[in-house]
Amino acid sequence: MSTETAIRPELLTGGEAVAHAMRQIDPDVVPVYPITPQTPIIQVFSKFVADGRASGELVNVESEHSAMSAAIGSALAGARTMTATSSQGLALMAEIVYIAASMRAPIVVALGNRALSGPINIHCDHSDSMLIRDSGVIQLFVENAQEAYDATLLATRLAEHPDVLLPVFVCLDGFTITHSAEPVTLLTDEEVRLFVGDYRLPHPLLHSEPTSQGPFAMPDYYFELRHQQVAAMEAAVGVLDALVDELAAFTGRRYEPLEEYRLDDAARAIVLMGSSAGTAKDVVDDLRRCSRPVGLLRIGSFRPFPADRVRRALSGVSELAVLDRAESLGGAAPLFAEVAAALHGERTRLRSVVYGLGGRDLHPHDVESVFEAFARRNGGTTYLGLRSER
Amino acid sequence: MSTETAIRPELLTGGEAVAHAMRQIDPDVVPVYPITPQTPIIQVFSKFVADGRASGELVNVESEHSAMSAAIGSALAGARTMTATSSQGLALMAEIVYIAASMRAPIVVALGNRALSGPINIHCDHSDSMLIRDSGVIQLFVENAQEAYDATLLATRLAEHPDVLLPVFVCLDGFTITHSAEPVTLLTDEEVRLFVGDYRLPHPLLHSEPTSQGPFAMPDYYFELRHQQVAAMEAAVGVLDALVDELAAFTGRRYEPLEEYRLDDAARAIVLMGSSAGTAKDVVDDLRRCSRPVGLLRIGSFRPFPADRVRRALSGVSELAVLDRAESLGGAAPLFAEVAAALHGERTRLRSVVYGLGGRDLHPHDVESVFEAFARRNGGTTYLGLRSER
Amino acid sequence: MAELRPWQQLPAGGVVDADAPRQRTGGWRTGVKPRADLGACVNCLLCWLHCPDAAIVVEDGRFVGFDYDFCKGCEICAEMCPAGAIELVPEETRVD
Amino acid sequence: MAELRPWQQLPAGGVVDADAPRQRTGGWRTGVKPRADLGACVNCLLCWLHCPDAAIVVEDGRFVGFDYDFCKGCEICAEMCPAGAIELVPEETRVD
Amino acid sequence: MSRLKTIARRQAATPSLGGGHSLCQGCGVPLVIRTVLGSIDTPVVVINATGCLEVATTRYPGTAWNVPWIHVAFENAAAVASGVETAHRVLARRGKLPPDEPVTFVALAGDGGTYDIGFQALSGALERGHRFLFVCYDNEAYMNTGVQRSGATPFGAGTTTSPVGLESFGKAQQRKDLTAIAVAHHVPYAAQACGAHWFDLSQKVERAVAADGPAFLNVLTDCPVGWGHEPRLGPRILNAAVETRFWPLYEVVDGVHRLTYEPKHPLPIEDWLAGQKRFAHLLRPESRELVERIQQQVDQDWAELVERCER
Amino acid sequence: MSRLKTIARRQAATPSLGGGHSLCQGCGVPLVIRTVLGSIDTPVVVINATGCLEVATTRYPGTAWNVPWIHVAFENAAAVASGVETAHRVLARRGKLPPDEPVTFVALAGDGGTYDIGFQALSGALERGHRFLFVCYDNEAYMNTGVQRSGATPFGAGTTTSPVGLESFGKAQQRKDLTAIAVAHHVPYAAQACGAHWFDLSQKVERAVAADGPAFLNVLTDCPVGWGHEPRLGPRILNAAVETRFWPLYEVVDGVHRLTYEPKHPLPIEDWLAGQKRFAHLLRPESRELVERIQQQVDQDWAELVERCER
Amino acid sequence: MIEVRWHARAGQGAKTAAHLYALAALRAGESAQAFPEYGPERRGAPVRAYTRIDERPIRRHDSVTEPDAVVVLDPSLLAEPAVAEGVDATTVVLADADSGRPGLDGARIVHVPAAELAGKAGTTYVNLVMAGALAAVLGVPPLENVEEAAAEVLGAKADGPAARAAVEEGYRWLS
Amino acid sequence: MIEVRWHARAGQGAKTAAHLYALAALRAGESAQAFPEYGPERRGAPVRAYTRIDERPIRRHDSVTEPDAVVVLDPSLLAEPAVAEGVDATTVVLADADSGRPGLDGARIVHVPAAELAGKAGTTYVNLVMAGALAAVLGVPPLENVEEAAAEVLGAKADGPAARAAVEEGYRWLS
Ligand SMILES: Cc1ncc(C[n+]2csc(CCOP(=O)(O)OP(=O)(O)O)c2C)c(N)n1
Ligand SMILES: Cc1ncc(C[n+]2csc(CCOP(=O)(O)OP(=O)(O)O)c2C)c(N)n1
Ligand code: SF4
Ligand code: SF4
Ligand code: SF4
Ligand code: SF4
Ligand code: SF4
Ligand code: SF4
Ligand SMILES: [Mg+2]
Ligand SMILES: [Mg+2]
Repeated sequence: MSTETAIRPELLTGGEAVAHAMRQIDPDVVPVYPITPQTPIIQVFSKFVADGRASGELVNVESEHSAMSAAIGSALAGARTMTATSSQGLALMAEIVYIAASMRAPIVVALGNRALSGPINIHCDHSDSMLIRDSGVIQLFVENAQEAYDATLLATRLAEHPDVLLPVFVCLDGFTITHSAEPVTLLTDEEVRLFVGDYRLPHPLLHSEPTSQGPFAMPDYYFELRHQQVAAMEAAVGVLDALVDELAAFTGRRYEPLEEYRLDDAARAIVLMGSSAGTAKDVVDDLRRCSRPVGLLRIGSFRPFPADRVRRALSGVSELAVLDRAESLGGAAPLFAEVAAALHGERTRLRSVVYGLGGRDLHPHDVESVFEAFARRNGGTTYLGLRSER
Repeated sequence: MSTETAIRPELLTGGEAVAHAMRQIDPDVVPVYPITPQTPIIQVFSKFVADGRASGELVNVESEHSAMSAAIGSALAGARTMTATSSQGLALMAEIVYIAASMRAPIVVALGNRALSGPINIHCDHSDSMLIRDSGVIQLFVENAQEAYDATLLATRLAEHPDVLLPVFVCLDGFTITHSAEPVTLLTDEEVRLFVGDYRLPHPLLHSEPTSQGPFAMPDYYFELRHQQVAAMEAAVGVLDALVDELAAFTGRRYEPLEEYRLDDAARAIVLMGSSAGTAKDVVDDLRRCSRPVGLLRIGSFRPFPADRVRRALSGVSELAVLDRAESLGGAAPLFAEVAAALHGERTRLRSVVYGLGGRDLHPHDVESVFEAFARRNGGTTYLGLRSER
Repeated sequence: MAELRPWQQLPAGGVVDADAPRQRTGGWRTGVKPRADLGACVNCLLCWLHCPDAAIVVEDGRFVGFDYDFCKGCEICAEMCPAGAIELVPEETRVD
Repeated sequence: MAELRPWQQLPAGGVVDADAPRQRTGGWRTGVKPRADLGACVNCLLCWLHCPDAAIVVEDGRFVGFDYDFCKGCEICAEMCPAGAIELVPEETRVD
Repeated sequence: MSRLKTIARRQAATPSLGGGHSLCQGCGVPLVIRTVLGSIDTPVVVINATGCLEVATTRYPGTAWNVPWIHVAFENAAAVASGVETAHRVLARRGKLPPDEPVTFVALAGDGGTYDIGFQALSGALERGHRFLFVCYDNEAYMNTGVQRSGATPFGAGTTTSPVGLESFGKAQQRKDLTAIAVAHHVPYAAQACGAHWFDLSQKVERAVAADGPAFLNVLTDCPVGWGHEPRLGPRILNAAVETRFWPLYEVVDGVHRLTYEPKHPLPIEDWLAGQKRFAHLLRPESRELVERIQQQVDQDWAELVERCER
Repeated sequence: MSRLKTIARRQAATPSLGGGHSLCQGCGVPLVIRTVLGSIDTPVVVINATGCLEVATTRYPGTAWNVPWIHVAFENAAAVASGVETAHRVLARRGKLPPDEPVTFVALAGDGGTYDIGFQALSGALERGHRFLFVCYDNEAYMNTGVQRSGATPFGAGTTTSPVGLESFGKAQQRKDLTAIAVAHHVPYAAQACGAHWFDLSQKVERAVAADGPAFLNVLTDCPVGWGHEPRLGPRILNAAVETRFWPLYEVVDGVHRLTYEPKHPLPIEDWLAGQKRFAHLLRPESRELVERIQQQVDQDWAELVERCER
Repeated sequence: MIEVRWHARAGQGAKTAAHLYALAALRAGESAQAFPEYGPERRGAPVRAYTRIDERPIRRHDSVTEPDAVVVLDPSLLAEPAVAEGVDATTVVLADADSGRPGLDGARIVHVPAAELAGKAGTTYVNLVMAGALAAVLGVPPLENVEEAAAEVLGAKADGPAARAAVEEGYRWLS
Repeated sequence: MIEVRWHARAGQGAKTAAHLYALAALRAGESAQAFPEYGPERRGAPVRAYTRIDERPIRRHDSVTEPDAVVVLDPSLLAEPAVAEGVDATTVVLADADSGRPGLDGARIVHVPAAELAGKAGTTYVNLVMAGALAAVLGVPPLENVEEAAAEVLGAKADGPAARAAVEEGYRWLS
C-alpha cells in the first residue's frame, strides 16, 4: 500500500494502524515483549524495521517487566521510546509503570486491552487498564482503528510536553479494535514528522552534566515529589485540548477527551469507554428516532479523568447508567466510582452496569435493555449478558 | 517471654504479633521474600521455625512473583499457606494475586503497607493495597498491633470458609504498626488451634480424583467464572460477622468490619483506615469535649467494602471528609471514590483529603484542621501536611 | 458443544474434573483419514506413541484401529509405520 | 540539614544534580578519628583507595590528610597503611 | 517388557494427555508429553506454564488431561511446582498424606516459559533444591502467540519479531545454551533430548526422576506451523537436528557429561535447515556465509561438548 | 604510572562515588566501586539496582555520585542498562549524540539483585548481547533489608531468614555458582574477583570493558554488619576467602578459563569462617562435620575449576 | 447493512476473503468492516470470519449474529452446526455442494463449484471464487472492485491476473 | 501522657532502652508505646527512639514532637541539632555531660555519669543506667519494674543481676 501520501482510506486493523503510526513517528527504541492481542502491532512494526521502513531499534526483551524497565532507561537516556502490551503483560510490568510515571519518562504505550487472568482469556475487557489507574500514567481509550491511529500521534506529543512528561497509554479494545479491519486514513509520513517534531528532555541522563535519577526519598520529601505528578496530570488536560486542535488542522478529525453524544437535552444517558461506544451510538440514534431523550457520554481520556467536565456534561441528566467493562471485586466498579465521585452531592440517579468481561459481546439490544431498565430497577449492579439461574 | 499461656499483655510490635499468630496457627507452607517493613514478621517467624517452635516449611523464594506463585501451588495442593509482603513486593506479585483470587486459593497474607515507588520510600501509605483493590482479594485494615494479631486469626478462618475461599490480606501500616511496640494480649496456642481448626479444600490438587486447575476460558465462560468471585465477596461479609462474634468469645475483643466512633449524632465526620484512626479518635474526643458534633468511621474491611452499611452509618452526617492515604493520580482518591459511590444520590457534602503519603506524619492538629476546614473550603482535594508555595 | 451453564452451576475456581466432556476434533480432518491394514501391522505401537491426538486405539498391547472422533488426519502415524500398514484414504471411504 | 523545599521548587521526576549538598557524616565517628604522620607516609594511596567515605584527601598524587566532614572513623585506613603512618586518636585531639 | 510396551501399558487405557485438545494437526508436543509421563512409574502432578500446550488442552469447561494438572501463569511454572512439592512434603511429614507414597512433580513449559520469562523462577527452584522434574518442550519460539523469537530461537531463523526482510536475515543472536546453564546450577541431573529420539528421552526421564533433587530436561520438539513444514515430516526434521549435531543428545549426572547418542556420519547443517520455511532464506545462494557461520558454530559447540564429556 | 596512581588521577579530584553517603562505618562496597570506576578510561553511566549502595548514596535531595546515575528498581538493573545502552547506540547512529565518543555502561547490583530477583533481566541482557558491564558486589545476603539469605549466601551461614537455631545450622543449600552460570551464557568476558585484591579487580575491569559484548564481574565484598566483624578487619577477611580457596579469583575470556591468582599455601576453611558472627556456630565442636563438608565442597569446586582452566 | 459470515478451516483463507471483500466495498465507496473469530483452535480447526458493508459509516463493534450471507469455503464444514447459526429464510448460503443440510432448510443454498472454477482460473484460491460469486449474488461491491481487491490482497502470493480470473469465474457462475 | 525521646548511635541501645522503659510501664499497669525512627542511616549514624506512657490506653500513632524527656546515650551527640528539637523549659534532658548546649538553654539538663555508673555495675550498658535515672526523674514507672524489664529484655545478653544493678545505679544517682 502507498504510505507516502494519504490519497484514500486504507482497510486496516487497529493494530496495523498503530504500527503505521509507529513507523511514521519512527521512535529511537522499542523494547517489547509479545502478548495477544498486542502482537499484530509489534509484528507489523518489526517487519517495517526488518525492511528498513523504520530505522529505530527493537529490543526483544525477555519479559514485560524488562520491557518497561528498558523503556525507562531508554526514554530517560534521551531516546524517543515506545512499547506495547496487554493484560498479563501489563500486570507483570505494573510495578515499573508506576516508576516510569514518577520518573517522568514520556513513553508511549499501545495497550491492546484484554481481560486479566484468571481464568486466562485473550479477549477484551478493561481490567488491565484499571489495574494501573492509580499509577500516574495517562490513558486514552479509543473507539475504532482510525482513532487508534490519531491517538498514537497525539500521545507522542502529549507525553513529551514539558509540562506533562508522563507515559501515555493508547488503549485499544483487544480484537474488536486490534484485529478488526476498518477504514483508516493515514497522514503522510512528512505530515507526521512535522506534527511530532523532535524529542527533548529537561534532564537527559546521557548528558555532560551528571545527574542522579531515581533517588531514595524519606517522609520529608516523598509527598512533595509525588505531588508534581498531580500537577502534571492537571496540566495534561489543557495540553491535550491544544493538541487535539493542532492535529485536527492536519486531519480534519477531532477526538475529544470527552465525547458528548446527543447529551444536550438527554434525560437518560449512559457513560462508557472504548469500541462499544459505536454500538451504543447506533442505539441512541434508534431511540432518538422514537423521540426518546437519551444520550451518551464517551470517556476518551480516562486518565486524567476530566471530572469537572463530566459533571457539567451530565448536569441535565436525571438518570445515568455507567457501563464498566471491568469490576473491582468487593467494591464499586472503577468507572462507576469515578463518575460517582465526579457527581457527589448531585441528585442524579446512578446505576452501575458491568458488561463484556473476557470478550462477552455487547449487542444493541443489550444497550437498549439498559435504557429500558431505568424505569424498573434501581440500586445494585446489573451484569449484562451474564448467564444466571435467577 | 511465655507464649504458652496468655496471663498478661506483652509489649510487641505489630510485626512480632503477626509472627506469633503465625507460630500459633502453624501453617504448612510459608513462601516468602523479604522487604521492609514486612521483614520483622518473617524474621521472627523464621526464628520460630529454626527453633522448632513452628513446624511448617519456609520457602525462601527468589522474588515476590514466585512467593505468590508458590503460595498458590501450595494452597491448592492442600496445604495451609501464608506469606507476607509490602509495596514493591506486592506490585511485583500483583499479576499473580489476581490469579490467586480467581483460583480461590485461601492464602493469608500479612501486608506491611508501604508507599509504592517512585521515588523509592520505605514508609507507610496505602498505595500498595490500592494497587490490588480490583483483584478479588479480601483486605482487612488494622489500627494497632493487637488488632493485627486478632485479624490474622480471623483471616485464616475467613479465607478458608467454603463460601469464601479467597486470599485475605491483613494490612498493617508500615513502621507505625509493624515496628511499634504496643501492649498485645495473645491467646494460648491451644485456644488458637481450637479457633482455626483444620485446613480443608473442596478440590485439592493432591487427590486421587484428578482435576485440571487454571483452565483457559473463552468469552463463553469467562464472565460466569468471574462472577463466582462476586458471590464469594458478598458471602464474605456475613462470614466475617460470624467470625468476629466467635473470636470475641475467646478474646473479649471485637474488631468490626466497620467501626463507628461517636457517629450516632455526628453532623461532621471523617472516614479513614489504619493506624491514624487512633490519632483521629483522640481528636474526636477532644472536640466532643468542646461539644462539637463530630464523629469517625473507620473502615476495617476495605475489601469487601460494606457499601450499604457505610451508607447507613453516615445517613445522619451532613459534612463528610474522606481521608485517603493514597492517590489515584489523575482521578478520584480510592477511598473517596468508594465512599462517593456508596453515597451516590445522597446530599452529603463530601470532601477528599489526602494525607500521609510516604510516611508523612498525621498529627492531631492535622485532623483538627480537617474538621475546621469544612466551614471554609469545599470541592477540590486537600493535601494534609504538603509543603506548598501557595 | 454442550449447553452453556449459568454461573451458579460451575465449581468454584473453575476447577475441571478429569471426566469433563472431550472436544471432538475429528471434524478437523481435511478430506482424508487414516486406514490400517491390521494384517500387516506388527504392533510396534510407534503410531500410537506419535499420534498427537491419542487417536490410535490400543487394546491390551495391540493396535486395533483409530478413534475418528479425535483423529485430525495429520498422517504422522502413516509416516511412522515401519510396516506400511497405514494409509490415508478419502474421508468418504468406509472403514470397518 | 538544608531547608525543606516546597513541591513547586523541585525539579521534575526527582532528578538530583551532582552538585547537590553532601550530607556531613563526620558526626558518625564514635569518639576516635584518624591522624596521619605525613613524615612516615610513603604515598602508596592504599588508605585513599580503601576509605569507604572518600575522606582521604589526595592532592596531585600525594596523601595530604583527612576530610573530617565525611570520615566515619572506621579505622580501615590505619589498618591498610603499610607505613603505620595513621593512628586513631580521641576525637578531642587537635590535629593540624 | 519392551520400553514402548511399558509406556503403552501405562498410557494406552487412560493417557495422561488424551485427545480432544486443540493443538494443531500434527503438533510435535504430545509425543514428548506422552513419552515423559509414560516413563514415570509413580503418580504424577503436572504443573503447566502458559503456552500452546496449556491453552490448547484445557479450554473450559473441558480438559484433555487425566492426571492432576495445574496452570497459574506463563512465567512461574517452577515456582508453582516449588509450592506443590513443598506442600506434599510437609503434608506427608504431618501425616495428612500417606508418607510412603512417592509422587513425581513434572513442570512443563515451552522455551519461552523456560529460557526467557520463566527462567528466574526455574533458577530459583534449582537453587533451593526442590525435588521435581522440569521439562522444557523447546520448539524454538513463542508459538502460542504467533511465532515470535525467544532465547531458544536459532541464529538466522525468521520469526514474526525477528522477521526476514530487506535489512534482516532473521534472528541475529545465537540461541541461549540453556542446558549448559542448568548444568552450571550443579543440579544432580540435566539432559538434552529430542522428541524423535523417544527411547533416549524415556531413559533420561527415568534417570531424572531417580535423581536426588531437581532435574532438568531440555527437549527439542517440532512445530509445523512455526517452523513451516508438513506435519508428517516432523519426526524426520527433528532427526536432522540430531544428525547434523545442531542438537546433541547428552546428559549430565552430578556434573559428569555423557553423550547419549553420536551421529555416525554427521550431516551438513543444510540438512537441518532444509524443509523449514523459517530457514528458507538461508538456503539462497547469497546466504552462503551465514550458513557457513552456523556450521562453524555447530562444529565448535560440538567440539566443546565432546571435550566436556571426555573429562 | 602505577595502576593505583592512575586510578587516583581519575578519582581523587571528583570521585565517581564521593563521601556524604550513609553506608555503614567501614562498609566494604565503596572500595569495589572506586576500583571498578577508576579502572575505566571512558565516560561512564551507572545503572544501580536497589540495595545498600543505592539506598545509602542518594537520599533525596542529596547524592554522593558525580557521574550519571540511574536507579529504577531492585530486579531490573540489567534491563534498564539494556535500554540506556540501546538508546546511546541509536542516538549516536542518528547523529543526536557524538558518534565517536565511547561510553561505558556499568550496572551495579548486590547479590540479591544479581543472583536472585535480578537474574532473569541479567540473563536476558546477556542473551541479547548488549554491550555493558554488569558488576555484582556480592556481600552474600540481602543486607539493605537486614541480612536475609540470598542465592549467594554460603552453606551454613546464619542470616535472619536462615537463622541458626535449635533445629537449624543456618543456610541449608550451597551457594549458587553465578560466575559459572554467566560463563554458560557464552559471554565474551566473565570473571570472579574480590574487593581485597583490588589490583586483580582493576585488571579484570579493563579486560571486561574491552570485551566485544556483555561482560560480567562477580566481586566478593565484605559487610561488617551482615557478616559480623569489625569494620577494619574487612580486607583481612576477604583475603581469607581467597587464600582458603572459598572464593577463587579467575576469569573466562571467550570460553577460556584462567586462574588469575593461586594461593601458594591454601589455608583451611576455618580461617575464612573465623571472625564472622554468621559462622560462629560452625566453629563449635559439635559442628565439626559441617565444617568438613564445607572444606570438601571447596576442595571439589577448586579441583573442577582448575580442570576447566587446564583445558 | 450487509453482514457476511465466512466458514473455512484455519489456513483456507476465510480471513483473507472477509478482508478483501470488505476492501472491495471500501474501494467502491462503502464503509466496511472485516474481522475473524479467535480462539485456541489451531491449524485444521474450523474458523469463521465476518464482513460488514454499509453505505453509512459502520460504528457498531459487536459480532455478527444474523448474517445475510454465509459462505462455506470447505464443503466438509457444511455439516457443522456453526454454519447454521442465525441462518433463516432471508439468508443466502454459498457452498461447493449441491444440496442443503439439516438446519439450513429454508435458507437459500447456492451451489458454487469453487474448487473446479478455481482450477479453471489456474489457482487453488476457492476463497477468491466464492468472493466473486458472492458479489454476483449480493450485487455489491461491483466485480471490478472485488478483482482489484483480490489482486491487491493476494497479489503478493498469487499472481494478480490469476487472482482476478478466479474472482471472475465465481462471478460469472452466478450471473 | 509522658513522651520520651532517646538519642544514640545505631548499636548503642536507644531502641532497647525505649522498649524496656515502655515494658516497665506496661508491667506497672500503664499503657505504653515504643518505636524507633528508621531511615537509610546505618551503623555509626545518630538514631532516635521514642517511648510513650499513659494511664489511659494509647491510641495515637504519630511521632513524638514535644518530648517531656530527652535522654542522650552518647555525649558526643549533645551537639547535634536533633537533640534540641521540640525541647523547651518543660523538658528534662539526661546526658553524660555536666553542661548544657546551644538550643538546650532553658531545658532542665541533668548530668548522669552513665558510663562510670555502668562500670560500677560491671556492665557497659549506659542505656540501662539512663533508664534507671529517668525513672527516678519521672517517678514512673517504679524502679522494680524497670529492673524487671531490663532483666527480661537484656537477660539474654547481659546477665540479669548486672542489668538490674546498672538500672539501680542510675536510679540511685538521682534519688
Ligand atoms: C506475562 C505474560 N506475558 C506474555 C504472555 C503471552 N504469551 C502466552 S504464551 C506465550 C508464548 C509461549 O511460548 P513458549 O513458552 O515457547 O510455548 P509455546 O507456545 O511455544 O508452546 C506468550 C508470549 C502471557 N501469557 N503472560
Ligand atoms: C521487588 C522488591 N522486592 C524486595 C525489595 C526489598 N529490598 C530492597 S534491597 C533488598 C536486598 C538487596 O540485597 P542485595 O541485592 O544483596 O544488595 P545489598 O543490600 O546486600 O547491598 C531487598 C530485599 C524491593 N525493593 N523490591
Ligand atoms: S492421522 Fe494423525 S491424528 Fe490421525 S491417527 Fe494418525 S497420527 Fe493420529
Ligand atoms: S505403526 Fe504400524 S505396525 Fe506399528 S503398531 Fe502402528 S500400525 Fe502397527
Ligand atoms: S577512618 Fe575510615 S572513614 Fe575515616 S578516613 Fe580512615 S578509612 Fe576513611
Ligand atoms: S596508606 Fe599510609 S603510606 Fe599509604 S598513602 Fe596512606 S598514609 Fe601514606
Ligand atoms: S503452533 Fe506449533 S506448537 Fe503450537 S500447537 Fe500448533 S504445532 Fe503445536
Ligand atoms: S549493611 Fe553491610 S553492605 Fe550495607 S551499608 Fe552496611 S556494611 Fe555496607
Ligand atoms: Mg515455544
Ligand atoms: Mg547483598
